Amino acid sequence: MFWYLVKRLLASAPTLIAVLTVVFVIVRIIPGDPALTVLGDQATPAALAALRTKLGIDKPLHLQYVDFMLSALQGDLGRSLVSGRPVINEVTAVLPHTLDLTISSLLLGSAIGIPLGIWAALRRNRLADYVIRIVSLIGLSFPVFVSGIFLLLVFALQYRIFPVIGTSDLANLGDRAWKLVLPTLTLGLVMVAYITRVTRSAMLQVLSEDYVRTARAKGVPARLVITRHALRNALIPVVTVVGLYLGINIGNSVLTEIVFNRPGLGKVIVTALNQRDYAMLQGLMVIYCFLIVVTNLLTDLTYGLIDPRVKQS
Amino acid sequence: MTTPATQRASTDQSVLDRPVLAIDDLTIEFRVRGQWHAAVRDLSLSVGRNETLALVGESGCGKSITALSVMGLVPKPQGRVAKGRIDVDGQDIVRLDEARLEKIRGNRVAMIFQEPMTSLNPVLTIGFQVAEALRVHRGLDAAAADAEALRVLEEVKIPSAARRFHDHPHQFSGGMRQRVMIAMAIACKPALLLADEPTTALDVTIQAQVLGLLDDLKTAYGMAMLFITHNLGVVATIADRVAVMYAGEVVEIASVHAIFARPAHPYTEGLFRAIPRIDRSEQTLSAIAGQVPSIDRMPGGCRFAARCPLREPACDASSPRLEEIAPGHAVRCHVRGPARRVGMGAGGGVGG
Amino acid sequence: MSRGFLGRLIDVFGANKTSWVGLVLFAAICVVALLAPWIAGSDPLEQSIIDKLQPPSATHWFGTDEFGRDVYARLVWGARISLIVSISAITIALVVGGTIGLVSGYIGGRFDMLVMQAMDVLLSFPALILGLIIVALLGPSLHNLVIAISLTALAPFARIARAPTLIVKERQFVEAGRALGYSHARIVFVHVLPNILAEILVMASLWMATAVRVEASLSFIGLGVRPPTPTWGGMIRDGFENILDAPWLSIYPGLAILTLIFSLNMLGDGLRDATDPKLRGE
Amino acid sequence: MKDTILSVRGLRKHFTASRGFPRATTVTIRAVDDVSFDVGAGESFGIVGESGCGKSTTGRAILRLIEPDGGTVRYRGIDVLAAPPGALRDLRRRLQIVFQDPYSSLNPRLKVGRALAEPMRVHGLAKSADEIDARVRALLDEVGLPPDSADRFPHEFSGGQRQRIGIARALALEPELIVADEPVSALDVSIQAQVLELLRRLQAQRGLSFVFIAHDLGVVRYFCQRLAVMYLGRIVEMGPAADLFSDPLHPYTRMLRDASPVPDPAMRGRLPRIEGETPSPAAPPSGCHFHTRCPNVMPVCRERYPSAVEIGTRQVSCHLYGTSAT
Repeated sequence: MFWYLVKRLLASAPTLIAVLTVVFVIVRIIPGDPALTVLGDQATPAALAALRTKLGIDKPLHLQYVDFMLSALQGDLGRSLVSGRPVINEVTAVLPHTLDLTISSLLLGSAIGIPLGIWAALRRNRLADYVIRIVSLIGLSFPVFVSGIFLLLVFALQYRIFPVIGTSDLANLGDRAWKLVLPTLTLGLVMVAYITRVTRSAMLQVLSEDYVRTARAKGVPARLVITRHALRNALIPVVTVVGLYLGINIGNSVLTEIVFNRPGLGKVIVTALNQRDYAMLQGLMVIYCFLIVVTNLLTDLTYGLIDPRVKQS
Repeated sequence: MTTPATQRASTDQSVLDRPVLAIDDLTIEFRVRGQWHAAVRDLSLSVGRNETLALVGESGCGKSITALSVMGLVPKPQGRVAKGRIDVDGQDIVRLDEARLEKIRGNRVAMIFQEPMTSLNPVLTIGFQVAEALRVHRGLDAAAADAEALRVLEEVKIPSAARRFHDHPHQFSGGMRQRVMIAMAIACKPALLLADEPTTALDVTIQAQVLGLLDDLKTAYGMAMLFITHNLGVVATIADRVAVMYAGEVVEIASVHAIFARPAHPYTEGLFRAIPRIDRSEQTLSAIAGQVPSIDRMPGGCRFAARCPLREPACDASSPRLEEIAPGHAVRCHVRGPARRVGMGAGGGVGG
Repeated sequence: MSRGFLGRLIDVFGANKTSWVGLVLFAAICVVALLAPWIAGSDPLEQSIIDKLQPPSATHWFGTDEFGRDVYARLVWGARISLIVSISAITIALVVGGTIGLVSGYIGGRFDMLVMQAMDVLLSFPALILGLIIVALLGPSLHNLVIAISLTALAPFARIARAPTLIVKERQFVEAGRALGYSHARIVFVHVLPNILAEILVMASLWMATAVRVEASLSFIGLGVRPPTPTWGGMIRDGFENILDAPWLSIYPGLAILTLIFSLNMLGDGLRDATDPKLRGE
Repeated sequence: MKDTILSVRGLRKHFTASRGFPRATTVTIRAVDDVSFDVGAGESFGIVGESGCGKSTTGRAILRLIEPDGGTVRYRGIDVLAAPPGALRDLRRRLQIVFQDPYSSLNPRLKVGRALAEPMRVHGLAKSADEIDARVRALLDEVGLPPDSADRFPHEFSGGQRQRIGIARALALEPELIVADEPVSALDVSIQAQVLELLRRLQAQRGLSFVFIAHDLGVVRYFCQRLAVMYLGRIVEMGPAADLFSDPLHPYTRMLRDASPVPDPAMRGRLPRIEGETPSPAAPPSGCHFHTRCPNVMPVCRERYPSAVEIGTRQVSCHLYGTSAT
């Protein structure tokens, strides 16, 4: 298991380097001269030159690339052009909010989606199955900003159960949890729908496997056949797919944060876009990709825990 | 090894004489495009203690589903047992509910499947999978079940079983996996073992090992064994009696010696003539022309008539019944049945 | 189970009610978009300050926005943008990504490993974030939206095409083709492609749903086609600012997006169930 | 033997795979290791062995469907392995293959008629559409399928009929030698006999040569005049089929024969008690690969691989037949 972990880490290193390169290309080369973008047309040549030197973009491109890679690999993501504070500080200030949201929605999705998916599979082609399938398909069809607005309209504006604004005090756990409810529902809805569907089809697949028949032929009670023999095998594809979906979830959190006016990575990236803070953008891109790489790693690890075949290969 | 059979044998002589498995007039149906069609029709057979009955036939003839029905595992909702009885130890399992069936499966009746590669659960250790049957049926605690499972794994000759007890299936070869399957099946010392093409996926030298093992175990436990196969060589090697199936029906049933020496049904005869043999040179094969009719297009009369060299008008008119032509030898044929047997003379020998 | 492609498609629809409902809904939205000039009733860009923020009524079925523009007319015209962007983006992604996956999977070996590693790099960016950055840097226009969205769907399509290619490649008729002296191009495009096409098309309808969502999301953030052109996401963005006074401004376009995505999901889902022998069950 | 048309010398195919972490070990699987044999004109040459012995790889390497790593394959004097693309195309016309799995060997999207016409078109064997049509019809007739089969898709046929279609496709190019890779092992007994009869008839009518790969000894006994027995990538014994089975020289050939069940209950009671399983081709035992399971094992067997010895019409690689037997 340990060596498996090390191997996985090493294997993701080239991806990370390639990702950083792409970020460099997208953010530094495509937009043209960032100094001009930041200071505007009226800026004096001297001011422009000064900013270029400050940003290190007066150097040749390949040196810029080396600088960028070296500092990025050391965890130095540069400083915001607007606030002048290190990007990493800006990010760590809001990261807990984003993590709260993605993790709580993942938990919600698994807690409801997996049992629902199993139930649908066991009731295949009966009423419960059809209802679950249609409802989950509708859930999957909601763009999060639409479901967020609908939830807001109903629970915050019509019935005033939950606050409209999601800004919370990180130190006050009760407040933090309370403000999290609607955003979590928003993101979690998609997650529930998604996990339900994947679990259902994985379960159907596994229930038709020979080894499930073997278990039944052994006289294992039906309940144990499902929990012990089928579920663990069904979780293998579920974990893979959930891991993939976490990436989409991170993207979706941007929209949720806008709708509920919550602080978080999403708000920071939109602000940076509006302010043309390209240093900030670059740093955020790196952070996002890093999060995805970590997610993939976690997925693989979970995979290794469930499936004995992974460790030995 | 003590003989486990003696431990559970009742002193009542009538129970000893009673067949372990008695199938009577069994019909199993499947739904094809909204219509129920019989995949197995009017099937009757029995297997006694310490006896191996080979159920022979080509793919789709209904032999596997017959075995599954004995386990109460006919897939629902597309399949159903439409009529008939399946008595195991004198208890009709067709009328048992799922909870009662679970108590019998893997306990009094066990089954081995064709595909050792997919029939074991990939995420559980082989030790656990063998011990599970003992925990479920014998109520043993984990330690006792593991100890017993290890003993059974050694009995089926898994090399260094103790060391490999906690290995997963993917670490085993096909032959070894089939041994694990056998261990699982015999763990609770079943009265009846159903073996569904257990050696078809294996290489021929491994097949010989597994056949030898099954035969030894059958004798040691006094089990009744229903051995399903399409390989007549295997039948000749392991069976005491043989039932030949064609298109869902038993067309001939006899002792292994009788059926190889004097096959009566034209289909049985055809099968023998179609096998190329390793011990013959300059053979001429004669193939059976045509193919098996599909389940939703079964003819009204004899199901083999369209391919039969002996076809007569009567064959298309009505279905023949399975009737005895000699003690213990029955055939389902208008031409070769008992009514016409008188004028037939010596009867057909083995091909060529 | 395999006849002419069209015949199979008809079979699939015949057997699957879900895909029918999806197809009908989707076709209806397409018709609405096509007939926009005739059925919109009024000019979606015509402002009328007196009529601003009116609730739904007989004259303005879905009410009016803060400039007094008719929400119904804007919804009808907005369907065009959603459809144009998603259809063109998915077509590009399907053709380019599909070819990459097909060829890479067929060639295999080191080449395949490299290509797929490149695709993994693309997949390491959250789709929405990637779209966000590209549109932000290139500037929000119809073109750039299509480019951004097709880029986010490129890698998934390459993977979708590659997986069945790897399976089909191992089937013996491909080897038979080589034994018969066929060229690789013939084997790939005449023998492999038709066998994976169904799977790619099924995924295309599911990914179109994603494309619609991404387009709407970008418009909602303010990076869609520039105003005053009506887009559903943009309408929700405007409506969101007036959510206390005029909730209908967000509700109707929200429902419109939901319907379009739902129809595509139904279509794709039904098709997938019908083409996947494992789920069909015997 | 009649004039040799196919001559295989020292054929070798090794697959490599890297495994393990942190110390990756490169595993070499010697799928085919130094295999040599000849096939005469109009002859059926059988290759038998258990799964993983390299028989299928050998068949594919002859046709260069898998590129071998070493050795030579000569077909009527032409070096197959060195043939440039143009010459290879011409060779592909003359050397064909029939596959095991009748379900995966036909393109499900192609009507049977098109599947048969395509090779003729690609090789320019027929001038007009009418001529192609006529030839397709003749081929279908030759393999015993009705003429209207041309307008149907493969899924409308049973396994045995599909195998006939596969044979017709191989015949479309008028080949001289066919590699038949387990052509009947996926078929039911009664259908298997039909296909075997068909292959025999075709061989007689067209004077075809066969390299016939199978695991069922009864089938090769019926179909082949000479055969080679393979074990872990090497030929252990080769010779006329009748002699090989009546008096096997190599202990493995004997084990294989004794393990093959004969459909005759009178012969039972001699189920051999075979020890051990076939070792992995990735780690074949030292010396003679068979020594771990051999009842006649001697110390020398663990040391080195025996060289091939000619005994009459036969050739065997076993230390039992060392210097003394020649």
